[in-house]
Amino acid sequence: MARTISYREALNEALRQEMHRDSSVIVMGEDNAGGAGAPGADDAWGGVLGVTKGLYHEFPGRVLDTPISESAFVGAAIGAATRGMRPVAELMFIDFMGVCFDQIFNQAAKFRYMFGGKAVTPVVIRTMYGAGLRAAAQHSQSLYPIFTTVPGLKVVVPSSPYEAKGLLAQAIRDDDPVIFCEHKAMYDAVGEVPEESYTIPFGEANIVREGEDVTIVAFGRMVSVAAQAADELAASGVQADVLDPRTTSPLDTESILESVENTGRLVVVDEATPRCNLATDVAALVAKEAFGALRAPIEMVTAPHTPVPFSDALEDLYIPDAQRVVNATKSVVQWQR
Amino acid sequence: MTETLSTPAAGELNAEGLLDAYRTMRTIRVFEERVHDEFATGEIPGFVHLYAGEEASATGVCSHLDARDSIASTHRGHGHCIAKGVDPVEMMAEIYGKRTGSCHGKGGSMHIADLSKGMLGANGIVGGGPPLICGTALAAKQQNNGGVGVAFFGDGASNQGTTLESLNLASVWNLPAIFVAENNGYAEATASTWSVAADNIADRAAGFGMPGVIVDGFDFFAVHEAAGEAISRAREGGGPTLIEVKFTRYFGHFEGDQQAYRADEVANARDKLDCLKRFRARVTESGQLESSALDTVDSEVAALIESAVTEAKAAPKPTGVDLETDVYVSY
Amino acid sequence: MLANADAKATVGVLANPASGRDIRRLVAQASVFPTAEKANMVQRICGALGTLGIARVLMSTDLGGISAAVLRATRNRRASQSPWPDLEFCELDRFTETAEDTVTQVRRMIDAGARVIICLGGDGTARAVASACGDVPLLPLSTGTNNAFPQLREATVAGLAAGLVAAGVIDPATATQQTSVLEVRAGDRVELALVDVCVSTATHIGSRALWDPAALTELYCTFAEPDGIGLSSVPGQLCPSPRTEPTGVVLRLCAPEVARHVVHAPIAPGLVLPVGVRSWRPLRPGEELPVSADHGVVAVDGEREIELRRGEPATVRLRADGPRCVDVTRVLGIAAREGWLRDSQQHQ
Amino acid sequence: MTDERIERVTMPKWGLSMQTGKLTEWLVAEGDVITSGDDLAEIDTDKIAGTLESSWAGVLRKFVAEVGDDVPVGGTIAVIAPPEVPDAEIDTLVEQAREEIASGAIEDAGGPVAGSVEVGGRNIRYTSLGSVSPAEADPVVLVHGYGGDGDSWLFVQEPLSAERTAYTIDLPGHGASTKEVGDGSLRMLADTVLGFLDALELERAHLVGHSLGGAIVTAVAAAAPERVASLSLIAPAGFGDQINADYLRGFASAGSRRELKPHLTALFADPAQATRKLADDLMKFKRLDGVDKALSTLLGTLLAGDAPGIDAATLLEQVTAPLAVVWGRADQVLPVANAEALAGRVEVRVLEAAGHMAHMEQPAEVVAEVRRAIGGG
Repeated sequence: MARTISYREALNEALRQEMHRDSSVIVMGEDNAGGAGAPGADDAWGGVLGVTKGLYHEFPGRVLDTPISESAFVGAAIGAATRGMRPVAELMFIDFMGVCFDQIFNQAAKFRYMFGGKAVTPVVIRTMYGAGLRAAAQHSQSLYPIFTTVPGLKVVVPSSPYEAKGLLAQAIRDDDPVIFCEHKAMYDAVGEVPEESYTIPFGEANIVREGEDVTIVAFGRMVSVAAQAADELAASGVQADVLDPRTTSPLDTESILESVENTGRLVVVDEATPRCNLATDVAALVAKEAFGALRAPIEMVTAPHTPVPFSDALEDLYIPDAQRVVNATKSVVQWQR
Repeated sequence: MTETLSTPAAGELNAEGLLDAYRTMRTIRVFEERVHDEFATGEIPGFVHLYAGEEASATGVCSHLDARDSIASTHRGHGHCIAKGVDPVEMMAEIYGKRTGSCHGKGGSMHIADLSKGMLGANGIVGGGPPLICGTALAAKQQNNGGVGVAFFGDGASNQGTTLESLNLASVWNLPAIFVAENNGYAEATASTWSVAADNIADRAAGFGMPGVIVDGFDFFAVHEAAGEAISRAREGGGPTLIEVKFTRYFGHFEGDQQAYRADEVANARDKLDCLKRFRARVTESGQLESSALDTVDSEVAALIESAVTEAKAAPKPTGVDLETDVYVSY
Repeated sequence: MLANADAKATVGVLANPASGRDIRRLVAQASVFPTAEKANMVQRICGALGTLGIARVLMSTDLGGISAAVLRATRNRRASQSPWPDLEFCELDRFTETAEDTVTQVRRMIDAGARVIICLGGDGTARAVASACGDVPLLPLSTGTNNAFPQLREATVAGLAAGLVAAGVIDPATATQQTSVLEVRAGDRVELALVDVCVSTATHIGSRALWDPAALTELYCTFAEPDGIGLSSVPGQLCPSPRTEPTGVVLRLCAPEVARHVVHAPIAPGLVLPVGVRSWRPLRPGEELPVSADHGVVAVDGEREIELRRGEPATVRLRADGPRCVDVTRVLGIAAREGWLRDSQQHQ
Repeated sequence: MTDERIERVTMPKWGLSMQTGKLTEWLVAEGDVITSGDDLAEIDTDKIAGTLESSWAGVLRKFVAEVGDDVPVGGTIAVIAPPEVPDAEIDTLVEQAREEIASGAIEDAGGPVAGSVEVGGRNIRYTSLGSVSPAEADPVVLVHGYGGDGDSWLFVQEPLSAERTAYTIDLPGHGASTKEVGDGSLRMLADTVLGFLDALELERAHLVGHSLGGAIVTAVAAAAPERVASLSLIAPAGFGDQINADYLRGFASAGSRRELKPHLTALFADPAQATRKLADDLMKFKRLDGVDKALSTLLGTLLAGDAPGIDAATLLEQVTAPLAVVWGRADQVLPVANAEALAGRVEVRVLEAAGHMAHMEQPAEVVAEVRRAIGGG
């Protein structure tokens, strides 16, 4: 039954249940157990944020600590996936894609096409993204749009503990390579999560809230920001239809278009920097496919075109917040030619 | 005489094995020389990188491998594909960009693969293969099936971080992985004596806590024996090995390379060191095989490659319906 | 330093880049001798020779990086450091990257006046040098794998001994010792061995090294020392034959289960294995024995070299005219007696 | 200390997950005389909209909540009192109630309590509401239909709990119970209900079943008549020869909200009730591991080809307990024509404004019929 647990616990539970369900599931990453080769306790960390905690002892030999060699172990996860395993590799910060991107986008993503449809590479790369922990420019980026541009990858941005568990289980069972982007500021967020295993299919948006006046599409942590904004808007009589696409690739274009056909207005909230991100992607989609339904220009609420700043004073300005979403939405709703 | 033929020394091939090895090397050679000739006519699209001269390496290593085992290759991958059992007829069609090719014309020369045979693909990225092989070796270890992974890479890739990270990871995880550094002297046009700061690629093994050996890459028997030792060691849980195979490629880096950077080493190698010539001389002098048996293989291989080219030329190209398929398993 | 040193005193230094890389690293954890250390040894030799006032060193060149490292070192030497002899590099038009490179370079060194050849390598390297150095004294230093012949000795000390011999202050006949060699003939092919000749049932040269005793049938040794490494350690533990004696020893080998004697011998670094011996007897200088096997491979000094052809007889002969090797201990003993490395005035 | 003649009308708890409700419409006006059972207000939860029935009597003196307000469960939304209670006292109470809501101090006091028992090797989840002991009054057990769960009784469980403890159970393969359903037979399902009564040591109970649940409670009554005090059937399966096989198969096979939503309109008289939100909630259930298999197995029980696979009418012939049957006129799953199979046995109450989910669309009428059966039919 549903009980309230954290995003971190939901991810841990998904890994545990999938490892029980399927012996080919292994996890690997820097300090995924923690303490390899050290004199103290094994399983000292369970990942840098504790997502894999406790799995090391429960699944002997299936939780692998790695050297700090992202290319080698991400590549190893991909290689193992071609030989019957379902590895879940943890790329500690999404920012570190810079040191292993070749293995992801030139190898894993292309095998199936390049080899004429004869490759199956069921690898999951879990990675932590997003700003808010004062982690500065190299540990705070929202780089999921880059992965989204790569054909052959599936990209997941869970917005709640419920989504985190079901989407991770689906990612592990999926036969394609999946980039699973966890927002670092959400690990302690709590929500209702069934105890049983379940999967959430990719490419199906969640209707977070129903409304008739404006569509707000938000990704990852921005879903809760959008929901908060929608509550405030409701108080002033604006009913927003809030959509969480859950995955950026595949993208549930149908639900987005269906909603905009109904509301005629669109606001997209994306924590990524503004060029070539999911906001521009959704805006382009709607402008092309639902132009006739639009009653106002599309608004995009994103981070500015800067690296993520360190100082809390700056970082708080950097991250889109509910007030900016409210303002953008009001401007769309109140827009007149 | 019959006694020695039926009872080879430990680790050595019997007559059938020798004939198979010869057939593989011969197939690679004729395949590559034919691609060289056909490329010149302009009918083959894109880039091709030919393996001629290096046959003993792929053949000497892969003759120890079976279905449990996997290999990763390089942009110079035709030889590895043939040695691991990929069908040369489908390969030729792939090189011509045809729908009947190994990858339905979607991969081309640099991406021929057959995962069902443990061939993880030729690889257009220098240093792309070693991390993958850590993974296939890990899978074999997890599945406890005695399988090994073999990463073929060149002297150029020996300087890539991926390769060095993989050597380290393979040692840290004690993986059943074999790293075969095929040192043909040049990374494109840059000499390995200049670009490899260690004096031998094999010397780097010591820094990663694994054995590193150098073998004569023109000598099938030298490669076969060293690879056999490394592979049986890996199968038994002994961990990874780095084998540096030294030789010369007969053609340029890619077809069209004028090779102004090279001296007369190719002529010397073709004349004095050639793996096929030496193989033939030695197995006939030792009485293990009759010349006529090798001649038969030669004519069979010639016929095979001839029909591969004929079929490839006649085969249809992929069409628009093929453009957007095979990106994902599920959409 | 040596007041009576010949102004033309020249030492040849041959360093083999390929030694210490073969399959024994894989099958027996044999040592890996780094190229950088070989280059360092050459520099320590040069330092010793320079101190003695040796005029010139002829240095081999290679593609493995040893000569390159030495060249870099000469360019980077500071004025405050003690002078080296003039360093000349023997350049080859083309490297075959085989023993042929070694042989060619040693011949050139001797033609250019080298009075002593120091060689860095294992038994294989020493053998190649020995085949080319004629009467010029040889000082083999171990950097290889199977080192029954060359010595493990600090290069500085070896440099001093070589320098004293090259300087002409000591009679070569006193300073050196003539060794024996084994000559193998199979048809038109001839190979020399400094330590041992062994016949194996293996069909091919393969990766050259020998490590499987089950395949061995015959073993000939120029000497056999109880503390040796390699195949000569088998007779070394059964019927020792000192290096200083002109006779050698020949053994018939067989499977341990049917052998009269089983010797647990260090036949390669890292491998102490049971070797079955059916019989043995001394081998006299000049004595030529037919190889009884009609097929297989003949290994010299632990490396497979000759693939036997059907119906082509092979023979092994012990020759007394092997290379003259510098006896470092004796040379430096004489130096001590004569005070060549002393400067006594200040204490009088 | 407030006058004990004053009654607070509070936000009900419809289902375990309900924490607040939104008042969307008052169906009475201040000053109206209210009797128990009157419709007071329309309330929206995050699951479904429903009508609050009065279990109080008196004059509705004052609204506390206004239309549009979100009020926590247990929060006072209106005050009912006899006319003689002075206005000042009422005003004081209203003030107090508004402060309670604003301060967030409302505690979730009432509402169903969840539990689980082991029946036939399966974990069966149930909820109970009300504190009347079985000795005082036989409890009522509410059994949901195919694809539903105990929460579907949210508008029925609370009113019934005033007189007796009201239980809901999640059938095998549903809700939070074990998803494994074995052969999925009617016998297994009926045994589960009996096993539930045993596990809770309930000697006798009034059984209420919807749809497949209707067939199940009929089977229980036939197998163990001494355990069944009365039987209430809402759009029960197993009567008549009409069944919407397309709906059932569509529901079972739908893999996404978009696939499921069109089928859900078949459940209600008012298609607007089939919201994306309802579809999302059902998808949360359908995504659980094992549910696909359970639903497909149970489909084999419900259907024989395109025809009904259950015969409950024959079972009902053995039942002597008091009986009530309710059917929605607009039922598109088990059409009301099936009610003819009961002609002569019982007078079927047909609800004009309801579809298959009559207990959600017209709960007051359903409650009234259940009470009629409990009262002896």
